[in-house]
Amino acid sequence: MSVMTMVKAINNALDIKLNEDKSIVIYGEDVGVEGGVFRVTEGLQQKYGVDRVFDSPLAESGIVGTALGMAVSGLRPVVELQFEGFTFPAFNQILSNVSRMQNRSRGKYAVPLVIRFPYGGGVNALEHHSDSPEALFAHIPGLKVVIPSTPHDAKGLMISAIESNDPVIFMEPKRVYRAIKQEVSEEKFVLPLGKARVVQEGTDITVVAFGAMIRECQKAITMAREAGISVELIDLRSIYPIDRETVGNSVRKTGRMIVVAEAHESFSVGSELIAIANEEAFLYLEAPPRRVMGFDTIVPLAQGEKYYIISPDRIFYEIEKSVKF
Amino acid sequence: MSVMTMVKAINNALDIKLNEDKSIVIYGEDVGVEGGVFRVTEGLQQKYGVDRVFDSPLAESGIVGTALGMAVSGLRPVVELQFEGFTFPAFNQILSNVSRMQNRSRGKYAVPLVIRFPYGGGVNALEHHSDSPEALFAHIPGLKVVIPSTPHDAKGLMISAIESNDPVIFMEPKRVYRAIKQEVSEEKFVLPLGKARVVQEGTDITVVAFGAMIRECQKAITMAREAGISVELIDLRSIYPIDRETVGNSVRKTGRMIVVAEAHESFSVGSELIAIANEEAFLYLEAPPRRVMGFDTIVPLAQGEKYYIISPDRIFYEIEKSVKF
Amino acid sequence: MIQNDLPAIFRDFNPIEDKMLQVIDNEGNVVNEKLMPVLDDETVIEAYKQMLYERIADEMAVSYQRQGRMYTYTPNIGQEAIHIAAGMNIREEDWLVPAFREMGTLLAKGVTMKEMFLFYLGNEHGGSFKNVRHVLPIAISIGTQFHHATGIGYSVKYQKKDEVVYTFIGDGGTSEGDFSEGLNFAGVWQVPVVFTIQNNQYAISVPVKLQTNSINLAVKSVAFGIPGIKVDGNDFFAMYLAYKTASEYARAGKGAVLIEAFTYRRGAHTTSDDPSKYRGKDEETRWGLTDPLIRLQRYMQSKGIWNIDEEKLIEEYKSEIDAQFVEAENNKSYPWEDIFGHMYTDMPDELKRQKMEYEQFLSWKENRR
Amino acid sequence: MIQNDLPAIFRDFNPIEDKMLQVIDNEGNVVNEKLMPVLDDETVIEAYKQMLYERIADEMAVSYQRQGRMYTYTPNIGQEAIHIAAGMNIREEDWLVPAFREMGTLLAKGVTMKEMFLFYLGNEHGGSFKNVRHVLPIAISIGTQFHHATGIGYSVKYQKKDEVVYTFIGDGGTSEGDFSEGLNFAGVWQVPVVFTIQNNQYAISVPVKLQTNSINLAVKSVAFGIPGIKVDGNDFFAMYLAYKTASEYARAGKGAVLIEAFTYRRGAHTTSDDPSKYRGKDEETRWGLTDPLIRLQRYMQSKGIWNIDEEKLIEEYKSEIDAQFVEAENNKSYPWEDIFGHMYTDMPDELKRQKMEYEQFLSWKENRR
Amino acid sequence: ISESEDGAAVVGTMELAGEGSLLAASDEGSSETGRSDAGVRKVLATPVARAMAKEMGININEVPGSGPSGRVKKEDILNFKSPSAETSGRTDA
Ligand SMILES: Cc1ncc(C[n+]2csc(CCOP(=O)(O)OP(=O)(O)O)c2C)c(N)n1
Ligand SMILES: Cc1ncc(C[n+]2csc(CCOP(=O)(O)OP(=O)(O)O)c2C)c(N)n1
Ligand SMILES: [Mg+2]
Ligand SMILES: [Mg+2]
Ligand SMILES: [Mg+2]
Repeated sequence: MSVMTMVKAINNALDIKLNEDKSIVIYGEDVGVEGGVFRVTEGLQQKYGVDRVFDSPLAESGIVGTALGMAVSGLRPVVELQFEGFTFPAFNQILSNVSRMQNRSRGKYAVPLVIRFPYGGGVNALEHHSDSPEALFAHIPGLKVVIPSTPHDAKGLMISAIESNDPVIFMEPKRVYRAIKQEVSEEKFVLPLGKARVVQEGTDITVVAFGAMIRECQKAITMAREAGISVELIDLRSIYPIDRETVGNSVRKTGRMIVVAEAHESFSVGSELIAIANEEAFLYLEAPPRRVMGFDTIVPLAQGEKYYIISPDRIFYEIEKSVKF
Repeated sequence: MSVMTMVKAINNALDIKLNEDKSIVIYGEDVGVEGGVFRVTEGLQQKYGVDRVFDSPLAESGIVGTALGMAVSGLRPVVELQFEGFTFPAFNQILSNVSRMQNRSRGKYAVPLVIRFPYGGGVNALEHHSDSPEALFAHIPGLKVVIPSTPHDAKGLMISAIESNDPVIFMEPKRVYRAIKQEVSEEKFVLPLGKARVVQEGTDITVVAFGAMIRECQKAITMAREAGISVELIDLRSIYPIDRETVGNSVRKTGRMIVVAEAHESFSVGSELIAIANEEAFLYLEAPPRRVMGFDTIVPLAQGEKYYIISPDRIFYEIEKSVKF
Repeated sequence: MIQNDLPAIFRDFNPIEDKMLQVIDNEGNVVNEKLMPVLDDETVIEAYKQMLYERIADEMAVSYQRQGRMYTYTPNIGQEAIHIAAGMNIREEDWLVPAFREMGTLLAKGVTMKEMFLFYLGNEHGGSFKNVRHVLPIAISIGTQFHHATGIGYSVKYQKKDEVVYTFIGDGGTSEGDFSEGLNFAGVWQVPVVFTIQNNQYAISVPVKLQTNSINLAVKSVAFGIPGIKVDGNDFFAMYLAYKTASEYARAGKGAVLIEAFTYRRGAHTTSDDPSKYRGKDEETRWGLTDPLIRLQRYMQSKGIWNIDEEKLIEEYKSEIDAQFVEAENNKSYPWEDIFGHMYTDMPDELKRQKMEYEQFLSWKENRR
Repeated sequence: MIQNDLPAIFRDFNPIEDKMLQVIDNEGNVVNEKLMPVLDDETVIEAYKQMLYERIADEMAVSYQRQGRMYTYTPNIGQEAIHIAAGMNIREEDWLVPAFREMGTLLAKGVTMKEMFLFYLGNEHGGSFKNVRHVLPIAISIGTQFHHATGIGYSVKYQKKDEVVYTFIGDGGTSEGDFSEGLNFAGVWQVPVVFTIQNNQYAISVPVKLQTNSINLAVKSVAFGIPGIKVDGNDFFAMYLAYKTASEYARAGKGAVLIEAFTYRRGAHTTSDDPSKYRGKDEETRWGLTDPLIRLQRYMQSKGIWNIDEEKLIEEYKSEIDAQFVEAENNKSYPWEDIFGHMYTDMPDELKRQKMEYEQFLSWKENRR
Repeated sequence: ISESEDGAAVVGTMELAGEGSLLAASDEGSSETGRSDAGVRKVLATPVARAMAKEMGININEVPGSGPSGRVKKEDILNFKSPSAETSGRTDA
């Protein structure tokens, strides 16, 4: 075991896989000498050489499109897009080809490709550096979409993502990158894709969240406990496939649910979870499941971001409202 | 009045606006001499000249990106993207700039831009020609997303879209293009964006749909009537802003809702409408609101499409299930 | 930067000077003797036969579509020299990353007309090209294939394999960002990829001059530091030479090459297109004189190696192709489960649930009868 | 195709031959007398002052950031000659479509340091450039601005206005699809746009040679049929001449121009970047000798027109800039309603509802105290 | 405004792990822990039925459900005559 930030844990996962499988290559903007603008790939080029860990030209469509070419011809690329806001030049390659090649070729060409990038707000950034576009990827059939919330999960999920023969969108909550540390095994281990984690059991209400919002929810849960409310917290981990079983079980038990996420609330993961709660636990519902999410606005720059971002007291406010409903 | 297909009605709307406002220009792939692959812009280049109606190079990012430039400098472009599947090369321009320029410039640069394209299945097409990506656009704050279901609506909504100072994604159900005709006024008229239409009133269940699914729903409603079920049908018309008032009122009345749409069900307009039904009519719900939508699969080619596409009997099946719940 | 030891044709037909590589003229006369590729007569005859086969297959496909027996089809008429010249150079282990208008090259890789027909009859199994080695499905989203080819090129190089990647795009496709990005990556990575622009003068209805202001399309290679050459795409020998030179260059580890094949789309864009809307008959007639089959035929006749009973051959091809079409047409099996079965290598629970719910609906429907 | 009556510099400094336009050398000596733009002494001095102002403003911004008084900042150090040469050519009615590293040109258009500071203090009102005419906000999504500039160029042409559009990109940005697409549209449409590549040798940590294999960046213009020229970006006179020639060409209705300004990013990519990770001190020192301010200063000194008390000027600038910073820093007003207020020209009901619900939360929070 | 950090985040300020930001280690991954979901035993009811029961002062647990799996529907509440509800005699009805 060793104390790791999420940055370190992902770096460690990449290191383990690079070491064990020669078909893995890593590239993207500034991932080589620089080790990535967040240092997630630090030291890997030095260790594995420029053929396996390298800087690409500045073109996201190119990064993803060439990675698809590699993935159908014997390699297992893990590419970095520098920020969530710069995934969109690659959106056509992702939606039109990466997600579809397996189906289009009727299984002849699987696409073992991981597209990883930092996402989310709370770091006082410029525009395009604070967004949470998970719903856009989750709506695209053929992809898996994964979001870890802790160093441990990041490592186990990343190794699973790399070992998956299907393309995985791996979104890393940049706010968490260095904000928490955890003892993480240095050995290889995997966590299943598509399975949520019950972070904490409770009986009065289910809170579903993921990524950086898990910590905010935990703070709100402390407030709730003081108010005598027992909260069950679920960390979704996988956005697609979504773990409707775990969510359904929990809501059947508690009868209440709120979803906490940074993204714009309309047409979001929150919407999907409310649909799931209805489908799986309708007859147990004691209050309307609700979204505690970002507004349908551009995420503001630093001075305005505090209004946009979900605070623990706003989560508590919604928990209380639901329980008192 | 004159009998029009949807193609003709949109052509007529464009004609009226071109005639009345010199700042309007129309361009895209094959919209000039050819009049568009579906003939929506037929005759307009001849009438208004190559400076106002013209063929662009084959590059969707370029079409939308240049249109944004025009929109902030005095023109009101209406651009055509050839099929929904080819909107994605332009996704970055749409998400990163078109939807954001108004906010980024704090109102200095409004973006009076209409991006129109045919979408949806049921026409035995190749891949990328049968998709329904409305949820992807609707999740992007700063856009309006409009889908007509009839020639009359197409005309009125198109004129409103062009007159809107905000960017509008205008999705045209290609399956309906020539499939129905309607008496439509040749005069100018507008229909408000953001307002749904109650196509038919009913008391037992609310069916929410849009685009090509309206006709399929109407067929299912005939079946339901024979089974003694009274259905209220809502044509959403606007996906964003979504008309939660009309939906809420209806579901409060009927206690039941299904959403019928062609898109993949996960993270969809269906999910959003279920969330809205919960928020607006929770205490009136007698059965879980449900999605009758496409699977999370690639829309199959012609031979397999019949399994994917929503048929009237499948809608009826779900209506009955909900009412019997 | 491009290496100095470029093969002579890249220097002699520098696209900056807007030159075009040609070996035979419209009458089949050799106009550039020293560039004539060394091919034995059988090979030349074989090339003609393959071009003829593609032509016939195309014409039949168009007529099946007209008969309402097949969905929209994309004919190749006029571009056969390119496809067969590429096909005769591409080896089993080489990769083909097609756009959507190079049927002859697909056939050379072993794809059958039955598969092509199945695809245009709306069955994915036809378009998967599952039975041939190293062929990707056709790329409908224009331009995207350039990146795939470059990525495969990287794989090949990384794995030190002796493989070359062939990819195609249309003149219209050169406007897409991915065209430029793909060539740029290929230039930096020096991958063994032969890029072909089939400049058939139109993107649906849009002529090249509305597509770009560059003097020709081969010259775009300059922007990405790879050698480029403009070739008479209706001249089988010129195309053959270009592919031979380019693939040797690529296999020698020198990097990618861009070929502009200057040709003409003699047919409609697809069976639902009507070219008379946007181009004149005289233009079509003029280009008709450059038809690659006629030129090669004339060459063979003047060389005295034309020994083909063409009528008979055409009949043979027709019945063979028709048999394949009928087979494809009779393939009525499309199990509904198939639409769920290929989305992932292991089906996620969400899809299993959707499949199960659909099955419930199907049995409800069955019971209602 | 490009018209034949190209201004001489485009022929004499043809990027195909990898030539670079230069007027003065590192010592400030005129090396190309006949190209020396005709500028009176005051103008030259004014240019120097503006470059100095940008330099000082930059250094101060970096130090505010280091003091923890401002968020991440993107310095311009070393690239001032480009910005000020452009700034001296751009007229009030001309359009500026910036990337994110041309502060001097923004200042020339009338943007204030207070606004710049406000932006880097995390307030959108600073970045809107609302108070100046025909300036777009900075483009963070690299490459996208090329299309905006081309579209504005179309507007200008369509509306028959006498306006030129200036836009910028970095060397890294040339790899993005939108770079090529934008130039291609501009070529076909022949719009009055002056495109500048600021080739400062790096995209964050990635050197140009990993960005493209082309002999230089100006040569990319060939692919799109527009004239291109490589210019010493640290030579104010060369840049001035290039902009003057290009803008006259554009205004004459002849179309777009691509300028590669060959320069060096002397500072870090942003205040959170550490260049020592990826480049050596000696390289930095070598490029330091080409610094545009030093060169212009030497020129003025040798010409005997250097009459500036630089120390005093710097103090003046510093206190003026600091006053602007303090003003920006003291602007604490950011009403929460603002985040809803600019999304649409008329606020949709969905947003009104979200705003109202947030207000309810705020009052609950208020009441809890 | 903020602490800086050792990375090269191109923009923004990153929170750094400080006191109290050490998460407990997880042993998940090495052996998958199966979860049981016993204890879900609640009355099944549609939201409208719950709402009406509450409105009418009816303890929904006492209402026999007529729907599939004994779910309580709107009609069940309407048809339900509970002694407790009668005696409580709501005045605002
Ligand atoms: C990204 C994208 N945009 C639009 C289309 C629609 N489309 C299909 S073929 C075509 C024209 C292609 O022209 P060209 O590249 O010259 O190839 P050709 O058809 O002439 O072989 C268009 C616009 C598409 N398939 N993909
Ligand atoms: C589409 C996109 N991808 C990635 C980034 C992140 N990023 C910001 S600046 C930069 C490097 C830009 O290099 P260059 O174009 O040379 O401009 P310079 O910074 O040198 O002025 C990168 C990769 C971005 N802003 N936009
Ligand atoms: Mg979505
Ligand atoms: Mg073409
Ligand atoms: Mg740079």
